[in-house]
Amino acid sequence: MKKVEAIIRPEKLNDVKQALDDLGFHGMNFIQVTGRGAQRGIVHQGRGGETVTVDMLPKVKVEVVVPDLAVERVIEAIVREARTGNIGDGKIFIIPVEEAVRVRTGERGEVAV
Amino acid sequence: MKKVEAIIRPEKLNDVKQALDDLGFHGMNFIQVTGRGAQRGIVHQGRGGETVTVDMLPKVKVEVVVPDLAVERVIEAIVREARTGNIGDGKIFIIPVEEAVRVRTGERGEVAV
Amino acid sequence: MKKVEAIIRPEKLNDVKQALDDLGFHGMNFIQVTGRGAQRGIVHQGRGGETVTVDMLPKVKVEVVVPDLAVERVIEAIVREARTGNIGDGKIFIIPVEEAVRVRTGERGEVAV
Amino acid sequence: MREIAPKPPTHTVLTGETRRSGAGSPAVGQHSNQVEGVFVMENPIDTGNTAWMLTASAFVLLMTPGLGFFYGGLTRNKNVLATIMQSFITIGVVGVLWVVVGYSLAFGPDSGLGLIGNFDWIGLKGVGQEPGGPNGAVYGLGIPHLLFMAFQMMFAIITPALITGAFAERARFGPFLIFTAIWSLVVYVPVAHWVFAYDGWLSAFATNPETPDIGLNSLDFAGGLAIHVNAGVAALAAVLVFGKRKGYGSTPMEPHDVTMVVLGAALLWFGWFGFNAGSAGGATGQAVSALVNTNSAAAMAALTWTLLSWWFGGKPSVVGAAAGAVAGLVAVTPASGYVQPMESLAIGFGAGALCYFAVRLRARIKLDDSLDVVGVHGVGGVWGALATGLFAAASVSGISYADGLFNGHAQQMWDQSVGIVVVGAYSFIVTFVILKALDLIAGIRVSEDEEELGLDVTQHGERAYTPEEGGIPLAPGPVLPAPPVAYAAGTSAPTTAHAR
Amino acid sequence: MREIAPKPPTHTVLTGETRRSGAGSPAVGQHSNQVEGVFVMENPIDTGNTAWMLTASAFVLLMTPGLGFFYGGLTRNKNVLATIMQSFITIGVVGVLWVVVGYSLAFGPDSGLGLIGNFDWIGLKGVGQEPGGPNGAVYGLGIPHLLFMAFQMMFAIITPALITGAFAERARFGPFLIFTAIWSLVVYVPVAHWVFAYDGWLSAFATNPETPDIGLNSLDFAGGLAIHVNAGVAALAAVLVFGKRKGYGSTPMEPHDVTMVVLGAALLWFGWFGFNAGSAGGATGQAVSALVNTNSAAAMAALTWTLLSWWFGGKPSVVGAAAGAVAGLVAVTPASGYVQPMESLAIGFGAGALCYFAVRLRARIKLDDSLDVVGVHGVGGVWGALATGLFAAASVSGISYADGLFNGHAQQMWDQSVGIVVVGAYSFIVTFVILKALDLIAGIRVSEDEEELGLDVTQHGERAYTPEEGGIPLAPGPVLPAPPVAYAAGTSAPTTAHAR
Amino acid sequence: MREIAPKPPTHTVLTGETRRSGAGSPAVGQHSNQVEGVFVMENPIDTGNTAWMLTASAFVLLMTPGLGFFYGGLTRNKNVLATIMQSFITIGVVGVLWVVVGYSLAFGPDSGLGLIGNFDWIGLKGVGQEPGGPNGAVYGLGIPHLLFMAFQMMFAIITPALITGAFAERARFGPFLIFTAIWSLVVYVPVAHWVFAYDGWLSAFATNPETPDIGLNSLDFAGGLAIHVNAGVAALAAVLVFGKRKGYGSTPMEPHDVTMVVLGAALLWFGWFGFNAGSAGGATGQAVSALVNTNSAAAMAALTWTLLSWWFGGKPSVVGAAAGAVAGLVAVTPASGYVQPMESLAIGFGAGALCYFAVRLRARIKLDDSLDVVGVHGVGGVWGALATGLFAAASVSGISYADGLFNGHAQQMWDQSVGIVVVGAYSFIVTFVILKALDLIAGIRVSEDEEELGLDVTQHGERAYTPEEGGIPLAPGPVLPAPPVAYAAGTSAPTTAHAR
Ligand SMILES: Nc1ncnc2c1ncn2[C@@H]1O[C@H](COP(=O)(O)OP(=O)(O)O)[C@@H](O)[C@H]1O
Ligand SMILES: Nc1ncnc2c1ncn2[C@@H]1O[C@H](COP(=O)(O)OP(=O)(O)O)[C@@H](O)[C@H]1O
Ligand SMILES: Nc1ncnc2c1ncn2[C@@H]1O[C@H](COP(=O)(O)OP(=O)(O)O)[C@@H](O)[C@H]1O
Repeated sequence: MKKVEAIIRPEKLNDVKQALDDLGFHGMNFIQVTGRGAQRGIVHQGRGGETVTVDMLPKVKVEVVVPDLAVERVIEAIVREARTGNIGDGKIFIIPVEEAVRVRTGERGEVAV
Repeated sequence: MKKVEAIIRPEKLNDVKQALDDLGFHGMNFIQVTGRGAQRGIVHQGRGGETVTVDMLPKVKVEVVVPDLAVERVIEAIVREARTGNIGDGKIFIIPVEEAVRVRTGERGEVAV
Repeated sequence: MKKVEAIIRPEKLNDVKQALDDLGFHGMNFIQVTGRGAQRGIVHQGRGGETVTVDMLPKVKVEVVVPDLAVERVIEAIVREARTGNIGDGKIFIIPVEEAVRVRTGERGEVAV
Repeated sequence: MREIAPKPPTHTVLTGETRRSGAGSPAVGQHSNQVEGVFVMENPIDTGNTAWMLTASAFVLLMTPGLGFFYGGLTRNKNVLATIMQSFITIGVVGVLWVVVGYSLAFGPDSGLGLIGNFDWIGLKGVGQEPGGPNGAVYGLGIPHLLFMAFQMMFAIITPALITGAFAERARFGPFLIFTAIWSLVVYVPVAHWVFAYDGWLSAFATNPETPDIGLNSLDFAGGLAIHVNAGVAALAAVLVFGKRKGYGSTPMEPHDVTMVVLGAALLWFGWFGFNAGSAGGATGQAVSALVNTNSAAAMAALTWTLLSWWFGGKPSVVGAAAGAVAGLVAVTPASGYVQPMESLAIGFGAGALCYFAVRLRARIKLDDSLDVVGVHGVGGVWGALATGLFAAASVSGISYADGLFNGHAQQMWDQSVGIVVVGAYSFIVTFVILKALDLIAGIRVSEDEEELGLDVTQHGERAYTPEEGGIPLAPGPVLPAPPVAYAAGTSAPTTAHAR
Repeated sequence: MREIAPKPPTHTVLTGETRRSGAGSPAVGQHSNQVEGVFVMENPIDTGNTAWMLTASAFVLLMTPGLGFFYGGLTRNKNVLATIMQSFITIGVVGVLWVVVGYSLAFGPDSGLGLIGNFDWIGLKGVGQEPGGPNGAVYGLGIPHLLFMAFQMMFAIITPALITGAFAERARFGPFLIFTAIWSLVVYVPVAHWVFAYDGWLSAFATNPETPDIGLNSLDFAGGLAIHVNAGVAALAAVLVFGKRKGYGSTPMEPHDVTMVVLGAALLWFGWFGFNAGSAGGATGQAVSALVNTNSAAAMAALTWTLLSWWFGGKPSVVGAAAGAVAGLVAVTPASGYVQPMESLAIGFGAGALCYFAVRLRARIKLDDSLDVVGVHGVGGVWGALATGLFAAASVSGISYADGLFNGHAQQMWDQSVGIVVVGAYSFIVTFVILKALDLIAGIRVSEDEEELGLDVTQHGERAYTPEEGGIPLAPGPVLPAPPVAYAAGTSAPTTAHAR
Repeated sequence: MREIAPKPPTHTVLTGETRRSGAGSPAVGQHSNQVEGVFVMENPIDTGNTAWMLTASAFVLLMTPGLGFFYGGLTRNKNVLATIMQSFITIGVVGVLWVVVGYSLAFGPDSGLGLIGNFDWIGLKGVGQEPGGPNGAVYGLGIPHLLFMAFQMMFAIITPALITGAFAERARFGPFLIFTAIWSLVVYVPVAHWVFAYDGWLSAFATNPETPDIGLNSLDFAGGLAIHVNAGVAALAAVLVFGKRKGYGSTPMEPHDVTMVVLGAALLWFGWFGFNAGSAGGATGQAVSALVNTNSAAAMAALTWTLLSWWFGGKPSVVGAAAGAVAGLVAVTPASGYVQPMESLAIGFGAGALCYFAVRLRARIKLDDSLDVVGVHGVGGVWGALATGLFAAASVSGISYADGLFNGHAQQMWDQSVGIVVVGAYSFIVTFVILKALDLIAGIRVSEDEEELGLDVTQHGERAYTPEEGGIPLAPGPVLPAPPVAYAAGTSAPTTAHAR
C-alpha cells in the first residue's frame, strides 16, 4: 500500500474529493497545513501602511492510503482536478505504508483501507 | 523504526494516550484531522431547513515513532483502546522511518525517540 | 527523495525557515501539532485553584521533501536552529518518499519538489 | 406671576412614528406652550425626554455593528471581515451624508406633493439645540431638533446595512460603497420622507392641523415600512442582480461562528429597545408600550422559530433562535407603539412562523439570498405592517384614528397595503436600476478567483484570524517569481511608490 | 389657580427594593398627589424616571446573553452553543410566560398570607401606561406600571438562566425547556412575591400604611435573596440531581475561550448598573448610590480574586478577575441601595475572598458545579444578604428602619437570616423535586455518547465554529451504510418528509 | 405660597468641561434656587439629567473592556488575555483608588495654586446624593454629587488603560499593576484637577464668580487634554522605556482577531456617546451637540482612514476603519460640546488623515508603539485640542468666551497650546521616571523566553483558546523530569502547599 499525500489548494478540495469518490476511494483524511513554495505569499497591509508579506499560504493536505496498483490512477485524478496551471497548485508525494489496520475489526492489509 | 499513524475518534484520545504511556511510550504527536470514510457524516441543519450533511468528521491522528519490535504491541494497545465496534473507529498505518534525530542533543536512531 | 519531518518549538519556526531558505529549500509545509514527551506540560490554573497540567504542548511540524543527498545538510541546519538545549526541543524523522509530483505540470521526481 | 413649567406637556409629538398630539390636545404643529390657560415659556427642553432620546440614539447606533456580527457570523471564515466592514463603513458613509444633505431632504420642509424635503437644512443649517421641525411644527417631544436628527440618522445608517446580507460573500468593495451612498439618498431618503416626515404623503400627519392631511395614513411606528420592507425588497432586487455565489447549492456554506451570530442578535435586540421605544420621541407611556411589545414579540418569535426548526428540521436550532428573534423584532417595529402586549405575542408568533417558512421556501427555490434578508426583513416587514393594520388600538397611542381592523377600522388595512406596495415597488425598481447600472459601469461582483480566495484577503488585504505562527516578510525585492495573474488579487504587492 | 407640577415628588416609591417614601413624606401606598396643600393632577409620569427605567430595563435584558457568553466561554468548544442557547432561549420562555401570567402572580394583589399574587393582571390586564400597583399602591417612582412590569421581567428572565451553569455540558434541551418554564412559575414567582411585592411576607413594606406590615422586613434592594440566593441554591440541587460530567476530575475541562468569558463579564457588569440602580425605581439619589456601590464592590472583588489566585494559585488569573467581578456584583446586589461606598468595598472584598475559597472547596470536594453557580451566586448571595444586615444605613435609603447591625439595629440580621434560610430551603426542595420528577418522566441528562460528541451537535445539530473547508453534501439517498446506533444522535438525518 | 419647581434651571453647570452658567444666568457657584423672584427649595435633583448621567456613566464603564477587545484583537494569539486583562484589572485598581482617595485629590477643594485638590473628600466623605462641589460650587446640572464622582471615575479608569497599548506583549503583570496605581494618582489625578476641576489652573472656570479665574482657559470638553494627550504622551515615554518587542520589524505581528478589533471599536464608539455627551453634565442641548459631533467626527475619520489605506496601501483596510473611528472619537473629544456638526466633520477628516500618517511614520521609524497609542491618542488628542481652539463657537456651548480662532478669538489657540505643552511635558517626564524607577527596582519587562511563549501562559497561567481535545493531568508527583529553567515560567507547578 502507499500513502498518497497531496498538498492542494483549499478551493480544489471538493473537486478532488469527488474525483477520488468516483474512483471508489471514499476514505481519506484532510489536514489544514500552511504551505510555502514558489508561489508568492499573500500581501497583507499593516496599520502603518507597511506591507506584511505572509509567505505561507493555507493549503490542504489530503492523505489517502491506497493499494499499490491504484497509485497511478489516484495521482492522475488529483492532478486533473487540482490543477489550475498557476504556481502554487501543490505537490503529491507517495510514501510506502507497510501495514494498515482497521481499528473497528482489527483487519490488516489492503482490506482495511 | 516505524511511525505508527493512528486515526482515531477524538473521544478516545485520552485512553489511547494512557495505554501508550503504560507501554512506556511517552512521546507522541497529535494532529487534528478531518476524516472521511464509511462512517456517515454529521447532519447539520441549515437556516432554510435543508440538511447539511457534512461527510467529514473530526478525528485525531496520533503519530508515534517506535522501534520496529514495539510495533505490534502498540497496534494492539491502540486497537484495544480506540475500538467502539462502530463504523468510524479509524485506521492505523505503519510507515517506515529511516532515521530519527533528537534536536536537543543531536542523538540519532532509536535512542532519540 | 526523503520527507524530513521536524517537530520543533513554534518560536523557532522562523529561524528554521530562514535556514532552509539559505540552503535553497523554499518549499515546505507547516502543521500545527500537539506534542507530548519528556518535556513536562504547561501548568494552567483552574477556577478552583486546582492546577491543570496540560501534558501536551503546541509544536510545529515542518515537512520538507528533499533529495536523498540533501538530507544530512537539512538535518544539520534544523538541529542548529531549533536547538535550545532544553527538553522539548523536538525530533526529526526521515521518511522515504517513492515519488513526487508537481500538480501544476505533472512533473515527477526530484525536479518536482 | 410667571409659572415655571420645565416640561411643557403639549409639545407636538412626532418621531419615527408620529402622533397628532400628546393626548387629545388640540395644539398640533405649532410650538405652543399654552397649558390650560397658563402661559409657560421657560426651558422648552424636557430633560427626561432628552435623556431617553440620547440613550435611544446610542442604542440604535450599536445595532449596526451588531448587524455586522450577526451577518459576519453567518458567513464563511474567509468573508467575515468583508461582511462586518460592509456594516461598519456604512456608519461612515451615511453618517456623513446624512448630516450634510440627507436629513434636509428627508425631513426638511416638503418641496411639494409630500415626495421629498428641500435643501433648507443642508449642513444642518437651522437644526439646533431648540425643538424644531418644518413649518413651525416640532419633531419629538420637547427635545432638541438636533437630537431628533441624530435619532433618525441611526435609522438611515442601519437601513442600507441591512441589505448587505443579500449580496454577502460576492460584492466588490468599491462599487458597494457607491451603491450605499446612492441608495441612501435615492431610495431611503424619499421613502423616509413619505412615511416619517410630517408632510410626507404616506405619513399619518399634517404639519398644519387646519389643512387636511395629504395622502394616506400608513401607520408605521418605528420603520416597518421605511426600513424593513424597504431593505427587504431592495435585497430581493440585489439577489437577482448579483446572482448566486459560486458553489451555492453544492457546497455547504455553514455559519463560521455561531457565537458571533448570537452576539449580533443580542446587540440587535438590545439596540432595538432604542429603535422602537425611542420612536415615541420621548420617555412616554407609549415608549414603554413599545419596549414591552418589542421584547414580547422577539421572545415569542425566537421561541416559535426554535420549535419549528425542531419539528421540521429535527433539532432546535440556535441560529434559528437568533434569526427568530430578529424576525420578531422586525415584525413588531411598525406596530410597537400601537398595540397591546398580548397582540405583540401574536405578531411575534406570526413573524417566527412566516419567516421560518419563507426561509425554507428560499432554500427550496435556491434563491441565493445569502443571509436571508428577504425572508426575514422583507417577509417580517410586510407581516408587521399588515399586523399593525389588524391590531392597532387607539388606546395605546392616544391617537384617535390609529385603530386597526380588529378595532373596527377596516380602512387601515387598505392604507397599510398601499404603503407596502408603493414602498416595495419603488425600492425594488430603483435598487434594481442602480445595481444594474453600477454593474455595467464598474462590475459589482468579484471575480471567481477572488470569490474562492475570499473577500477578506482580496478586498481588504486582511484576514480575520491569524493563528499562532506568522510568516516572515520576504526579503525586499522579488526573489520569488511574481504571482500568477489569476491570484494577483490576493497576492499582488502595491506599487513600490505607495508601499513604502 | 392650578399649579403645574410635572414631577409629583410623593409618588410612592417602590421597586426591586422598596422605600416607604421619598424622604420622610407621610403619604405612602396611595396614589396621592397632594403636595403640601397644593393639589396637582397633571401628568403623573416623570419623564426622567421613565427614561432611566427604560434604559435600565434594556441594560438588564442584555445581561442574559452576557451571561450566556460568560458561561459559554467557560465550557468546552463542543458545548458552547448549547450553553449560550440555554440563556438565550430563556429570554424567549420567560419573556412570554411573564407577560401572560407570571407578573400577575408575582406582583398582582396578594391572594392572602403574602405568599403569592392573584390572577387579576393576567395577560397584563390593567397594567398600563399610568403608574399603578396593587390595592391603590404604586410601583416605581412616577413611571408607567407597564415599565415596572418590564423591569421586573428582565429579573425574572435572568434568574433561571443563572442556574444553567450548574448543569452545563450535560442537560437535554427539551427537559431543560420544561424545567425553566416550571421553575420560573413555581419557584421564582412566589419568591419574588415574598421579597419584592408590597404585600409579600418577607418584604419590608405594607400596601396600606395604616395596617401593620405583615411578616418580616428582609432588606433586599435588587434581588440578592430573590435572585442570587434563590438561583445559587437551586443550582446546588441541580448539581446533586444531575451528577458529575463524564471525565470530571480526570480530564481537564478548561474554558474554551477566555476572551468570551471576559466579554460576558463586561456585559454583565454594564447591565448590572441597570439591575441595581434601576431598582431605585427612578433616577434618584438612591439610584446613584446603587450605581457607585455596584462599581466599587465589583472592582474590589475582581482585584481580590485576582490577588488570591496569584497568592494561592501561582499566577493572577484572568478568569479569576472575571469571576471575582461577578461575585462582587452578586454580593452588592441586595445592599446597593442601602450602604455607603466604603462599605461596598468591604462587601466586594468579602465576596472576592469568600467566593474564591468556596470555589476552591468545591473543586476539592469534587462537586461538579460546572460553572460555579453555587460558589459565586449562592455564596455571594448569602454574603450579600448578611452584609446588608450588617452595613445598611438609613441615611442612604432615606428609610428610617433600614439600618443594619453596625448602625445599631441588630434585629435586621435576624430578618436577613430568616430570609436566606426560607428562600434557600424553598428553592432547594422544590428545585430538587422538579428535576427528579422530570428525570423520571423524561430523563434530564444526555447519553454518554452524546456527552462525548458534545451538546452542540447532538442537541442542536450545529457546531459553533466551522473551519475554512466545509464538506460536500452526500448525494441524495443513503449511499453509505447507515450510521451505527451509538452515534445516531449526531448523525441521523431527519425523516425525509421533514427534511425537504 | 410655595412654588413647586422640580427642575431648578440655575444649578451651576459643570462637568468634564465646565460652563460658567446655564445660559447667561448670573448665579454661579452658589447652590441657589432663586428663579426670577420665586424661591424654590423642593427637590434639587433633576431626574432627567440624573437619568442621562447614570446612563452615560454606564456607557463609559463599558469602554474599558471595549478597549481591552480593541487592543486584544490587535495582539498576537498568545498575548490576548494579558492585553485584555490590563484593561479589565484597571477597572479594579482605579475603581478602588478613586473612591478612596483619587476623587478627593482631583476634585476636592483646591489646596492652593490650582494644582491639586485636598483630602476633604477622602473615602467620599461629604460626597452625597445632593448636588455638590467645592466651596459651594456645584458639579453637574442638578445631579447628585456622587453621580458626578461616578462619571469622573469612569474617565479615571480608562485613561491608564489607554496607555497599555504602548507596552503590549511585553510587560510583567506585577509591575504593571503598581505602575497603574502610581500613574493614576501621580499623573492622572493632578492633570484632571488642572483641567476639569472648578479651581484647576488650566480650567476655564472659577468657583467663585466674583474672583477672577486663575490661570488659563483651556477648553477641553470631555478630556482631549486630560485623557488623550495625557495618555498618548505617557505612551511615548513607555515605548522608550520598554523598548521593542522581540522580533519587531522582522517577524510580522498581525492582529490575531480582527473581528475582536471591530467589536472593541464598536463598544468604544457606543460608550463614547456617554463620554462626550455625558460631559455636558445633564441632558442638555449641549449634550445633544456633543453626541452629534461625536458621531460625525467618528464617521468621517473612519471613512478617511479607510480611503487613505486604500490609496496608499492598496486596499481599504478594516483595521484601518476601526482605528480611524477611534482617531475621530479621540479628536472630537475636547471639541464636542463647542463646535457645529460641519466643523466636527473637518475635525474627523483631520484626525483620520493625521493619525494615518502618524502611524505610517511610526512604522517607518520603527518605533514599537505596539498598538499605536501615540499615533492615535497622542496625535489625535493634540489635533483635537488645537481644533477646539480653531472651531469653538460660543453659540454651541452658551459660554460667551468659548470662541475659537475662526470665531475671532485668537487667544484661545494660545491657551490650547499651553495646555497641550504643559500636560504633555508633565505626563512624559513623570511617566518616564516612574517606569524607569520600577524597571530598576523590579524589572518591568518579561524575559525573552516568556515573551516567546507568550504572556497569557507565563503571566496568567491561562491560554485564551483551548481547542477540542485537552490533555490529561499528569499523575500526581513528578514522574517526568523537571522542566528546564528556561521554560519554568510556563511550566512550573506552584508549590505543593498551594497547589492542592
Ligand atoms: N519540498 C517541498 N516539500 C513539501 N512540500 C512542498 C515542497 N515544495 C512545495 N511544497 C508544497 O507545495 C505547495 C505549492 O508549491 P509551489 O512551489 O508554491 O508551487 P508549484 O508546486 O506549483 O510549483 C507549497 O505551498 C507547499 O505546501
Ligand atoms: N484510505 C484511507 N486513507 C486514509 N485514511 C482513511 C482511509 N479510509 C479511512 N480513513 C480514515 O479512517 C476513518 C474511519 O474510517 P471509516 O471508513 O469511517 O470507518 P472504519 O475504519 O471503522 O471502517 C476515516 O474518518 C478516515 O479518517
Ligand atoms: N516517539 C515520538 N514520536 C513522535 N514524536 C515524538 C516522539 N517523542 C517525542 N516526540 C515529539 O517531540 C517533542 C519533544 O520531545 P521531548 O521528549 O519533550 O523532548 P526532547 O526531544 O528534547 O527529548 C514532543 O513534544 C513530541 O512532539
